[in-house]
This record gives sequence, structure tokens and C-alpha cells, in this order.
Amino acid sequence: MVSKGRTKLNRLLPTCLSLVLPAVLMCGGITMAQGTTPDAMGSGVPHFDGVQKSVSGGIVEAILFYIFGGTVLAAAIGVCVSKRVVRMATWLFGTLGGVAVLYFLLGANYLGVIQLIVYAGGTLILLVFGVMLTSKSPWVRFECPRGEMVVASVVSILLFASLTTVLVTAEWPAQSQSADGVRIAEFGKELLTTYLVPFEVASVMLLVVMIAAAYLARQDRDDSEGAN
Amino acid sequence: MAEISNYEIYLMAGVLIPLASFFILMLFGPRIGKPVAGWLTVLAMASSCALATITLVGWHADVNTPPDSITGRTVAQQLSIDASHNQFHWADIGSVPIKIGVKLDSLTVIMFFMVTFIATWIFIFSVGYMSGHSDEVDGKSKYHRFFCYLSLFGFSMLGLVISSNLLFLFMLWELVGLCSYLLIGFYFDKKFASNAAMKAFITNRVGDFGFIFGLMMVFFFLKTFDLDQAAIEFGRQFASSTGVFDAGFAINLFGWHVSGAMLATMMGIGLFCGAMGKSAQFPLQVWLPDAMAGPTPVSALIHAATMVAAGVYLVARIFRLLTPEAQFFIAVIGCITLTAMALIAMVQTDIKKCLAYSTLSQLGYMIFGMGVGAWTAALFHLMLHAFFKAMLFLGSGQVIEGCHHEQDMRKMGGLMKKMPMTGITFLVGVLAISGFGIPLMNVGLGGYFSKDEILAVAWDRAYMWHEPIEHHGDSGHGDAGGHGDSGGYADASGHADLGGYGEIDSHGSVMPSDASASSFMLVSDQHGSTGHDTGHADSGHADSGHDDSGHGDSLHGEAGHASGSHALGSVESLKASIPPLPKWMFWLALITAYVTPFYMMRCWWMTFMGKPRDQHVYDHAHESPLMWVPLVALAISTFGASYFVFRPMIADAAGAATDATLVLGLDGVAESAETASGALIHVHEAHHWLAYGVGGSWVIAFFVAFLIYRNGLATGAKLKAAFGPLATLLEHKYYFDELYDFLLVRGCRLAAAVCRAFDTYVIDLFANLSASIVERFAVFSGRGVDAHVVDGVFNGLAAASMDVSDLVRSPQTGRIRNYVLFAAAAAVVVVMVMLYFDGSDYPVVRHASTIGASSAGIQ
Amino acid sequence: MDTLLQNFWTPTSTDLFWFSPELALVGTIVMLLVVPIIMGKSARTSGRIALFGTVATIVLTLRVAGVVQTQGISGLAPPAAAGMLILDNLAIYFKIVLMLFMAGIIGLWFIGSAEKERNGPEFFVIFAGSALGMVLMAGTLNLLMMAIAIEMASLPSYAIVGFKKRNRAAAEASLKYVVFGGISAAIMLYGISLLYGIFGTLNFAHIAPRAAVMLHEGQNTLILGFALICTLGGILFKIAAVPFHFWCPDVFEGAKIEVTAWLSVSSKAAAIVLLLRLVDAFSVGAVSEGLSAAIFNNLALGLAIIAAITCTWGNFAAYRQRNIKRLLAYSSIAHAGYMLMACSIFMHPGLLGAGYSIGQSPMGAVLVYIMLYAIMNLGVFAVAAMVIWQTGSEDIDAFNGLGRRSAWLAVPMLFCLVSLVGLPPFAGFIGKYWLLLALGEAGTAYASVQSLGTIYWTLIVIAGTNTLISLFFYFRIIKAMFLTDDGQPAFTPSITGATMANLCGIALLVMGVFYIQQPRDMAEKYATHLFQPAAAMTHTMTTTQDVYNEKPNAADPDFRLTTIDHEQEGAQ
Amino acid sequence: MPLLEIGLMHYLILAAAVFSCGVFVMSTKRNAIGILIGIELVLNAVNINFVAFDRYQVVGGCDGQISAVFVIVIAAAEAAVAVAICMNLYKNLNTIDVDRGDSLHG
Repeated sequence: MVSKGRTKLNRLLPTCLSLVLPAVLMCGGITMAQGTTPDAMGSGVPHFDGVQKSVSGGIVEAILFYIFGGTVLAAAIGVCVSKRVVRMATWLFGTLGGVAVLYFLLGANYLGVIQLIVYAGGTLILLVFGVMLTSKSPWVRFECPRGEMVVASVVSILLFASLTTVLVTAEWPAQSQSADGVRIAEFGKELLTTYLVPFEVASVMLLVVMIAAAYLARQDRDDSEGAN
Repeated sequence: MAEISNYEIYLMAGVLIPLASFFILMLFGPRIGKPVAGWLTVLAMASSCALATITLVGWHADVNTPPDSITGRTVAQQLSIDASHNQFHWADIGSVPIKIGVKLDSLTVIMFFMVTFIATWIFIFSVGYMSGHSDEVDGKSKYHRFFCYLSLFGFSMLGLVISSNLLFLFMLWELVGLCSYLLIGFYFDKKFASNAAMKAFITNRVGDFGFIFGLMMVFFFLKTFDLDQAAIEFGRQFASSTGVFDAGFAINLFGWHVSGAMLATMMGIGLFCGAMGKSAQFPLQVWLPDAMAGPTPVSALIHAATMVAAGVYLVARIFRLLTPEAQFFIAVIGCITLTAMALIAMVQTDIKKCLAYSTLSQLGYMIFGMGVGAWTAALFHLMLHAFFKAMLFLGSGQVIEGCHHEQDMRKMGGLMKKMPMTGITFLVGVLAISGFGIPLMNVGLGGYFSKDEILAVAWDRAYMWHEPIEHHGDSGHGDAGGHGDSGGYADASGHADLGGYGEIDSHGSVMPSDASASSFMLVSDQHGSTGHDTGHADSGHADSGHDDSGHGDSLHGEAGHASGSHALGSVESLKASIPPLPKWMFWLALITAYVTPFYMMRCWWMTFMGKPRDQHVYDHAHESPLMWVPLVALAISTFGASYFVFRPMIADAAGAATDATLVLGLDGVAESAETASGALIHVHEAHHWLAYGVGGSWVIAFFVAFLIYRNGLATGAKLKAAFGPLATLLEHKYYFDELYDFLLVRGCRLAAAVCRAFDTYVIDLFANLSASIVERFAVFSGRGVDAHVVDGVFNGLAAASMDVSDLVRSPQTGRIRNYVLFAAAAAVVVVMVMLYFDGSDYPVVRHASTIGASSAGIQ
Repeated sequence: MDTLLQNFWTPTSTDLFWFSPELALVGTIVMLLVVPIIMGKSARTSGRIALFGTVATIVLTLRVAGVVQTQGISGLAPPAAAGMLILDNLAIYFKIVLMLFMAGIIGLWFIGSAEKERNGPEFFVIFAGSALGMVLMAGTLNLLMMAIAIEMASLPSYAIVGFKKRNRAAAEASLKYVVFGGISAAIMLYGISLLYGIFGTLNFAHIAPRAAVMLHEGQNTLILGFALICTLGGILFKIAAVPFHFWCPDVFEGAKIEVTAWLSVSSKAAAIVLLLRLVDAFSVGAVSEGLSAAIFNNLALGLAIIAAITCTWGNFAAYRQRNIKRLLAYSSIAHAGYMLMACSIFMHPGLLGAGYSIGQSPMGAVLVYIMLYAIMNLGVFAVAAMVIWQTGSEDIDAFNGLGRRSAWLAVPMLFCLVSLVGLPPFAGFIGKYWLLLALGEAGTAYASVQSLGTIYWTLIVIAGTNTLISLFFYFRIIKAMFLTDDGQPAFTPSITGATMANLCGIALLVMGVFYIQQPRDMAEKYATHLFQPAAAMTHTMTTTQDVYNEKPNAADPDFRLTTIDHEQEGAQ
Repeated sequence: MPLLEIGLMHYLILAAAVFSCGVFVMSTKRNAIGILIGIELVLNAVNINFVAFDRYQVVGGCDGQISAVFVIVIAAAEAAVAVAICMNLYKNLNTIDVDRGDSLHG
């Protein structure tokens, strides 16, 4: 059965989630409340500002970043060390939620909401359904050989190290100071003009994928295809 | 488009008739039935031969017409120029047009005739041969298939000969190789035949790889595939400093700076690689003896008379693209081949293999001749060799057939009584290849003229090369009369008019500026000299030639004089820049000339004379008319070929096919220079001298062979014991097969093993990454030890490849996670490497036209 | 409200006309879904609809092509924005080739699967969806659009591989495909995000010149290299280049044979065309900054190494295969390697000045090779499919004695196989020859840049050696067909199938013998007109030129791009 | 990289860490859905990158955010197909252990 340490880790999970979800809601609420200006049509559209606007000095931002970034990372590592797929899915939920908060921090409010709705509400549920449907017991676990685990960890750590080196040594131009968050109106306009084609293509893609997934997943009435 | 001459139509028809026969046999072969299919092929080839004969006769007449007063060309020259305009525009590669056309010149005509003539007789022989042989392969009759392949071979070989375009020449070249493959492996249900076929095919591919490389260089640097155009462009670039082949030009190839001249040499060697494969020259000679596994008519037709000679033909055609260094390379290869293969032939006991090695040696002579510049002589040797070697092979086929498929000469003997026609014709062949002739009497057979001429030129290159050229040295003509074999060459009338060739040059300047016309001019200008080649021969016996000045006489005309002196000047200056032939090469060739008659006589004696050594074989021996008639025909034509038309026609071809600016030591040049100035007489002095030196070789060698083998084989065996290791070496053919086996097969396996070891250790680093991989490797190592039985592929090269194949597939474990890890690890490695190499400078080449713009654009 | 609406831009009818081939494919999908509801589910009807949709797409493409002529058009976006889709000759060429190939595959489906197919509409919806994705892949320079197009092509492919639901191998194959594909897509997106961060734009036409400048200044080379590797990884996955090839043999073996045939050409070809576009954009970008395209020599080296390994790997691995589908999978890897070789040439034909003959342009060579490869593979797969359907075995022994059993199949198979090896007189020889020629030309042109010149010459040698290797395994099939006979019964193939195979074989022979000038010219034209300056355009469409000229950020005065008009005038 | 002044680099490194975790998950999990979860992790890293660049690196426009939306769409679609395929595999093999699905190899 489960080792002691793992039990401990598993207990962290609800803690983590209980931390994440209210924070998400809180941040979303703050943002909504602050960003909405009752401006009339004349000057444009409802204006949402990112959190960073409201946080001067950046200390609060830093704290929030470390909390939620830490959550994301911890949950990601949790995914790595979990042996059971349902746990992995739960940890993934932590990551997704944390990332959503980071979006709010970055001033991408709409995206944060999307992340919560589509990812946490859709994709993850899909995965969990997959887990449920494909295992006799939801706690099914397949052990990976220890040797492979070691190799994979070494490779991953090396990958992280080299990536970090690459990212740090890169010369990023000076940060632009004028960023003031993206207005949702602008976002929507871009989506339906410049990105109209990808938008339409994505919708066709979803249609096709839906049909494909439905076909593959459904039980055929009288399935008698021979192997050809 | 000039009007298409009859010759072109004849030649093209001659090519297409065998193709038609091929299609008929392919489609309706089984229905046509057993003897008819064979005779249909014979009929097709005979009609081609008839067309070829008509062409030959007509062309010969046209060559000898007096030059037109306006254009200054003979009819033949005019036709040749016209033919170069009559090209079908096939395609463009980029801006370079690819045109198909008939290359109409003496060489084509004469080769065409030779191929059709020999093929006709061999096809007749084949009908007889196949009636005595099983035509069943895998339990079904493949009679029609045999003739089907033969027809296809006829088509491709003839197409190769008339092609005016290197690309087409190459395509048909491949087709010829394919036919060879199919025919060697005709009895493909027999393992050795199928192996031999594969071996031939693959060895040829190795050569063709070089050929393709050469072709690409031709295309890149000369921007044309047309033989004439390429030669002109090459000459232009090489002479002037405006091209790739200028010495100042250099490109960077694999880190070396390669100068233009080296590139040119590489191009020549690349092209020659193709010839090395087809003509089975030194490192690639291994396939030809094995190819004797095919039916005997195939050996005669393809592997003795025509296809293997195609390599020599190719060298003749690309001669103008060869730099002196490339020529030297060719000479070395030829020299090694002719010596080494002749030595092997001495110990062979299989009659066909003995002939095969003899063929190799003779091909070596031809290639050697090409390399030392004996263009005319080498081609002459090719022609004669085709006749007598085809005859010898057919004779051996007759013997084998008669002796109940016995090929070992040690079991034969005394067959003269049973098969006299074969014995006699075989003897004629033996005499011809041995260079039988009587010095100073112009009486001789085949090799006496051609091989000796090659040797003479080699001697000249080796000994007389840097001697100063004497102007006006008509004293040299003392030998004109004594120049024995010239009388043997041909009818005088042929030469008298050929002398007029020189006149073309004079009219060069007033010729139309049309590209190809002037191109022809350029070619003939560059060897106006060769026009004199024939002029010389003329002076040799028609005696109308030489006054004191030695040139500028009425025969050659003013123009001939001018270009003659010009040629002389260039010859003199160029000669100085080219090293003489190393003396050992000449001596090797000379000594081998003594070996040749020995092994041929041995072969003949063991087979036909002495006492019957195997009574069973002897009892069975018989002759069939369908088979000896071609023998007699070929024997007669061997006589004819030695004396008539051929030599002058080749000499005529030399005028159009060689290029004096590059081609030095070319016997044509040498002879003409002699005519023009009276210099370079040593060639003929040499020949004179060689007539004693080599001319008697056959006597000595025959005598030795007679002494040894008169008493049967005992002495031979004793001799072999005396020479112990040497004989073993020769019997193992210098261990070449073993070497290739070692280098290629074992080498590949070793490389595979090293890779495997490396991989194993790398995988070990990924400890337990996948038990299945390790297991797989273990299985694989076990498998690597036992030799794979290969589907009839070159001795096991395939096995090695299969090992590599296993190795390559082994990561394909079928497991997704492993794939991911492989990819991730690869990414890490790449990033690490990048980190390591970061900061390496990038080459910057400013684009000339945009420097201004860019300096404004980039801040 | 007025002001709000004025901000929006709607496509005009002209825009929709440019987009009509893609719309036709979407329409096909809709028809496939609607018609069964009305008329009842019938596999054959679905097949006919798909075939009709394919034909309609071809017709519309030709109509669009008639208007596009020489100038490229970058469409379906407001004039100020960079176009998401590029409609130029290259895209049109690819659409036509792909749609013709698709028609062939549908024909194959009619022969073998139509009878027992129960889910025709689903099959063709997925099929047409993947085709749409591939069409889109060939027509974009926007990285996001590229990613979406790749997904649009991939996701239906994953599903269609597993279409035989009760088949264990198919399920396994599709799982491998989706997992490996998902991983590649994720990594590619990571690379794209880095590129976006470095350059602040997703338009590759802007990224390329600035990348050249960056390399020139030796700045940010590391991260640039890493981002490019990740991005190209996604494309190389579609091409199945080593080390992204692992999915290929397994997927090919597991899928239905017509699906295998479809994937063997289409996914690779689309990705190759996309790669060509990127490489071309690199070259144009470098030159527009006054630099030589040789600045990307390390990238070229990387691609060249991958190409060389891919080609060699594929050929060696094919060596011992006995499963014909698997063998052809490795063969397709090898051929992808040949095409990749030419893709590693960073050189645009329009940019080399007057002395450059377009005959050696790498792009034309690759395009024509794609077409020839489609024909060869269609022929081979048609024959293989019929043999497999007849014998029920995918082993190479199923071909034993085919020459006797059905000469109508054996002969075209022979032609196609010899053409795959690249031997004359078949068109495969010419295709390969052009590829090598392009390499040689590049080797000569870059002779002064040491590493580059060497790379191209080496590639020629490797390609030649590989041709030699490939000879063996292709000849094994030929040997089985003509030289080995284990007395399997003769059979009469379906007329459609035999016709198709024979058409392919004859087409190869004819093109080879008569030297396919027309397709080559066409490919050349399409390649060289890719970035021709457009004629004056009056409507709202932006031209391809604008893709290059449009400033990524009007607000940023520091960033200026030079136009590339100079070079193009020079190339005329 | 000051610790308290959150900037681009913080987000990038976080994304890199999530990316590496994703790769680890993809290469160690034997459960097919586990591998899908790994893919989702990598896609989240991508999205963090996109949004961070959009916020800190790029002036004007919202390409980064829009890209992130599309990446989410892609992830959703991929998950749909992949889960369906997993279920299909499960029906055939009665397991979704990817190591069991190795009948195709070599």
C-alpha cells in the first residue's frame, strides 16, 4: 500500500486546493470590481485592469506570485510523484488553478476565467472521466521501473537546468512600462478580425474532433468489422 | 534543322528494330514458341546489321569524297555537322537544354557495325545453344525470355553507341547493365548464377556512382551534356582562365581547397569510374569472372565483345574531357589490370574463366592505350578483340556444349579430332589475341597490329617524350616504307582523301557563326593535326606526301600547313608540361605481351591437343553446324577486320573525337605531327623495333607453352608446385574477393558491432531504461554471429546491412515512453551542445545590392 | 453602436472567393453530416460526397488560381493586419496535388472498404478534416495559425488511424500517434511561445529577418536556436524525421491501408511545404536585411544532419521488414529524408540575381518530388492494398509470384518500385536527380562559405549511397513478385484498382521517358512566383508582399524593415 | 533577477519548471491518461510563457493572450480525441497501460 511519506503528501492536496480555490475567486472578484469603470460607450468599452495596477511597489504582487507560483510548481511535482492517475488528475487541477491565478496577476483576466472554465471545468473533467471509464478500479496504478524513473529525473532536471541557462543568458529587451492590461473589447475585436481564420478553423476542428471522439468512444450496435 | 540524312535514319532504325523485337517477345513471347522466338531475334539483329553494313559502306565512301570547294568539308563531315543540328529537344534542366540526337561520325558507324555484326552471329549461335540447353527455369520454359533480354540488350547497346548526349549514354548504359544482370542471372534458380548476377550489378553500381558524380560535375561546370558541346566548353575553360577549370579557381570541398584543374581531373576520373565498372578494371574486376555463370552466348556477346568494351568506348567519347592527370590515372589502372589479370589467366583451369581473365587483360590493354593516348590503337584493339574474343567464347561454348557441360580443361584434351572446326577457329582466335604476325611483312592477325601500336605509343611516351622535336626532319621518313603495318591497314584510296581533312581548319574562320557549326570547327581545329594522321598513313605508302618542308605540300593544302604548324607548336609547348610515362608501365605492358600467348596457347593445347584425359568427356564430344557456322564467320571476319576499313575509319574518327589542346601523346597527334614536321618519328621507329621485340613473343610463348603442356598436365602441376605461393596467390585471384569480403562485409559488421557496443553502453547509462532493449540487443548479438543466408545478394554485404538494419530498428521498441525519453534526451544533448558552442561566429556575406539599404535599415 | 460596428471588419465576397477551396472542404464536412440525416446512412453515398467535395475543391482551386496568376495574396484579415492565410501559387499547387491524391485514396477506399464500412460519414468527416488541416498548413506564415493547422491535420489523423475500432493494432497505433503527436505539439507550442517572446510577433515573415540580424550580431543566439529547434520539432514530427519518426512505422502498420497510404504522403508533404515556406522566409528575411542567407548555416547544418540521418535510418530499417506496410513506412521516412535534404538549402531562387537559373531551385525540386512521390506511393499502395485484401496477409510473401498471378498489378508495382529507388527511365530518377542538382547548385553557390558548401556536397554523397541501399529492399519485393513463386492462386484485381495502379505506373514511365517538363515548369513557376511583387490591388486584400512589409508594430518607431523590392527586381 | 520585483524571468523559469515536470510525467507514466496529463502540463507552461510575454515583452496588441486561448482550445480538443482513443484501447486491450501496447515494434 501507500508509503508513509506519500500519505503525508496526499494530505497536502486538500490543503493546497483549499488554498487555491478561494484565492482564485478572490482575485477574480477583486479584478472585476476594480476593473469595471462605468464609462459610457463614448470612450470605449468596459475597462478591465490587471491586478498589478492596483498593487503599488510590487511587494504584494511578489507575494502573490510566490504563493501561486509555488502552488503551481508544487502541484506539478505532485503530478510527477503520484502513482495513481486520479491523484495525478487532482494535482493537475491544482496546477491549472494556480496558473489561472497567475493569469490574473499578469492582467489577463479573461484568460484566467477561460482557464478555469475550460481547463478545470472541461478538460480536466474529461480526463477524469477517462480515468473512470478505463479502469476497473479508479486507483489503478502501474509502476514504472525504478531505473527509468532515475533516468527520467536526470533528464528532466538537466532539461530544466539547460532551459534556465538559456532563458537567463538571453538578452531580453527592457520591459515595456506602458503595459496597462488588455481590454477585453480589444481582445474580442482582434479575435474576430485578425484571428478570424484561426477562430473559424478552430471551430471546424472542434466539430471534427467531436465527431471523431464520439465515434471512437461510442459502443457500436453491431460491430463486426473484420481486420482488414 | 538540317535535313535528316539516310544514315541517321538507318542507325535509328537499326536501334529500334531490336526494341520492337523486344516488345513483341515480351508481349507474345510464350505464344511464339520455341524456335521461332529465337529466329525472330536473329532476324531483327540481322536487319540491323544489314542497315549497319549499308551505312558503313556509304559512310566509307563519303569519308573519301574530295572536300567541297565551298565549305571545304567532305560529304561525311558535312553529314556529321548536319547530324549535330538534327537534335530533338527533349527537355531543359534549368536553362540547359537536353537534346537527343545521333552522333554521326566514323566511330559511331564502325562501332555500330561491329556490334550488330557480332550480335547477329552470336544470336544465331544462341539458337543452337538454347536448343541444346535446358530452357527451363523454375520448371517453366523461359526460352522467349532469353531472347527477349538479348533483344533488349541489342537495343540498349546500339542506343548507347549512337547517343550524342552523355545523359542518354548514361541511361542506356544503365539499361545495358540491367540486361547484363538479367542475362547472367538467367538461370536464377541456381544459386551461383543469381549470386553472380547480383555481384555484377552491385559492382557496376559502385562504378556508376562515380559516373553519376562525374556527370553532375559535367553538368555543373560545363552546363551541357552534349558530347561536342561539353568538349568545346571544357577546352575553352581549360585553356582560358574564364571558367571553373582555371587553375586560379578554387572551391572548398570537404574542407580542402580544390583548384579548378583538380576539379577537372576529378571529373574525368569520375566519368572513368563508370568505365571501370563496366570494363571491369582493376579494383572492380571481381564481377566479370563470376559473370561467366551466365549462358555462353551471353558471355561472348556481353562480357567479351560488346558491353565490357563499352567502357573503353566511353573513355574514347569523353577523351576530350580528360586532363593529363586523369589520363595518367587511366593508364595506371589499365596497366595494373592488364598485368595482374594476365597472370591469373595462366593458372585458370576453367576454360571460360581463362577466357574471362584474358578478356580482362585485353580490356586492360585498351584502357592503358587510352590512358597513354593511343586512342586510335585502343579502339582498333577493341574492334579486333570483339571479333576474336567473341569467336573464342563461342568456341568455348561449343566445347562445353560438346563435352557435356564440362568446363574444366584438365578433363579435356585431344578434342581436335572430334571438333575440328572449333579447334581451328579457336586457334585463329588464339593467334589473333597473341599478336601473331611476321615482322616487316605486314602479315599478321588482330593483336599484331593493334596491341603493338598501343605498345609503340607507350614506348614513345616513356622514352622519347621530352626529346626535342625536329622540324623538317624528313629523314624520319626513312621508316615510311619500313613502317610495316601501315600497309596492312588499309587501302590507299581511303587515306589519300582523308588527308584533305586538314582543309577544314582553313575554313574555320569563314564558317557560319552558328554555334554548333563553329563548335565543330573548333574541335577540328584543335586537331587539325589528326587530319594529318591519315595524311601520314597516306604518305607512308602512297608516297605522294613529303617534300622537304614536310608540311605545306599540295596534299595537305595551305590550311593544313598552317594548322599543322600550329598543332606542332601547341604540341611542343604542352609536351613540356606533361611528365613522361613511367618506364615500368611500358615494361609491364611489354612483358604481359609475352604472357598472353602463353596462356592462350596453354588453353588451346589443353583443350584440343594431347591425349584425351577424360574418356567420358571425349566420347561425348561433337559439333553442331548451327554452332560452328558462326565460328567460321567470325574467324573470317577476324581476318577481314585486321586488314580492311577498320583502322582508317578509326583514324578518321580520331579527327573528330580528340582534342589536341589537352590530349597529348595521342598517337593521332604524334603521327600527324610527324607528317607535318617530320618529327616524332620515334613512334614508328619504336614500332619497327617492337616488331622484333613483341612480334616474336608469340613464337617464344607458344614454344614454352608447348614444352610445358605437350606432356599433359604433369609438368604444369610440377611447375605450380615450384612456384608454390605465387601460384596460390594467382589461383585465389590475389584474394580480391576475400579482401572485399573482409573490407566490406566484415568492415560493415565491425562498424555495426562498434555502434552496437557504443549503444549498449549508452543504453547502460540509462540503466534499466528498458529491459526489452537490452534483451533485443542480446538477441541481436547472437544473431550477428551466424551468417545470414542472404537472398542471393553480394556475398553478404546485405547481411551486414541487415545487421545495421537491426541496429537501427532496435530503438523502435514499440513503447511510447521510451520514445519520449529518447526525444527529450536528444533535446538536452542538443541544448548542451549549443551551450558549448555558443558564441561561434557566423559567416557574414553582405549582399552587394543592399548594403546601402541595410545600413539604413538596421540600427 | 455605430462606432463599435465600424471597428469590425467583415470579409467581403472577394475574400470568401479566395477562401473558397477551404470552404468547399468545410462544406463537404457539413454535407457528410447532413445528408445521412436526410437520406439515411450509406457508406457509398458518403464516399461519393467526399469525392464530389474533392473535385469541387480542385475546381475552385483552379478558378482561384486563374485569378491569382502571379501575385500572392494574403487573405482573410483586415488590410492593416498581417494575413493569416497566404494564397499564392505554392498553396494552390499543393492543394491540387493533395486533392488529386485524396481522390485516389477515396477510390482505393471504394474498392476495398466500401462494402463493409458501416460508418462512412464519420470516416469521411475525419478524413476531410485532416485534409483541410493539411491544406491550411501549406498556406500560412503565422506561427499560431501554423500550430492550429497542424493540429487540425493531426487530430483527425489520430482518430482515423484508430478507425478500426475492434482492431487491437489499430487502437495501439492510434494511441501511439496521439501521445507522440500531443507531445510534439506541446513542445512546438513551447518553441512558438519563446519565439513570440523574443520577437514580439507571431508573423514569421517578420521574425525571419530579425532572426538574421540577431544571428549577425551574435545576440540571443542560444534562445533563438532553442526556440527554433522546438518549433521545427513539431514540423519534423509530421515529416517523421529522425528522431521524431518513432510513431511512423507503428502507425502505418496499425492503420487501414488506405489510411496508411493517405498519411504516407499527405502529412509529410504538407509539413514539407510548410518547412519550405519557413526556410524561404528565412532566406528572404536575411537578404532583406542585407545579409546572406548563409547566416543560417547552423540551422541548415541541423536540418542537413537530420535529413541525412533520416534518410539513412529509413533505408536501413526498411531492410529487414517483412511487413509490407511497415516497409513502406520506413521507405516513406527515407523519402522524407531526401526531401528534407533540399529543404536544408537556405536560398531563394528570386534572390540570387540574374545568373541564377531557376532550374536548380530547391523549392521547385521538392515540389515536383512531392508530386512524383504521391504518384509512386499511390501506385504502390494501390497494388499492396489489393494484394493484402486478396490474401489477407501483409507479409512480403503475399507478393510471391504476383507477376504470374496478376500481371496487371505486378507491372505497375514494378514501375513504381523502380521509380522509388530512383532508377531511370522512371520519373523517380528525374525527381531525385533534381533534388541532387539543387544540392549541387547550392554547394557551388555556397562554396565560399566553408561549412555550407561542404554540407551540400556531403548530402549528395549520402543521398547517392542511400539510393544504393534502398535498391535492396525494393528489389526484394520485385524479387518476390517475379522470381519467387509459391503457387498462390491467380486473381483478378478490381478494374478500378488495376486502372489506378497502371495509370500511376504509366504516368511515371511517361514522365520519366519524356522528361516531365510541364509539372516541373509548373512547380518552378509556383516556387519562383511565391514572393513576386504583386500588381496593384484595389480591394481590401493584402498581398503577400504586405505580409513582409507590414510593420509589426506601427507604434514602435525604432523598428524598421527594409523592403525586398531590390532583389526581386534584380531577379526579373 | 531581484526576488521581490516580479518580472518576466520569474514567469519564464516557472514555466520552464512546469515544462520539465511535464516531460518527466510523459516519460515515466505508464498510464495513457497520465501521459495526457503530462501534455497538459507542458501546454500550461506554454500558456504561462505566452501571457508573460504578452504582459512584459510586447508593446500593444494581445497576440499572446489570444494565442493562449487557442492553446487552450487545442488542449481541449486533443484531450477529447486522446481520451476517446484511450477508451478504445481499453476496450481492445482491457488496459491502458501503454507498455502493454507494444505489439507493434521493430
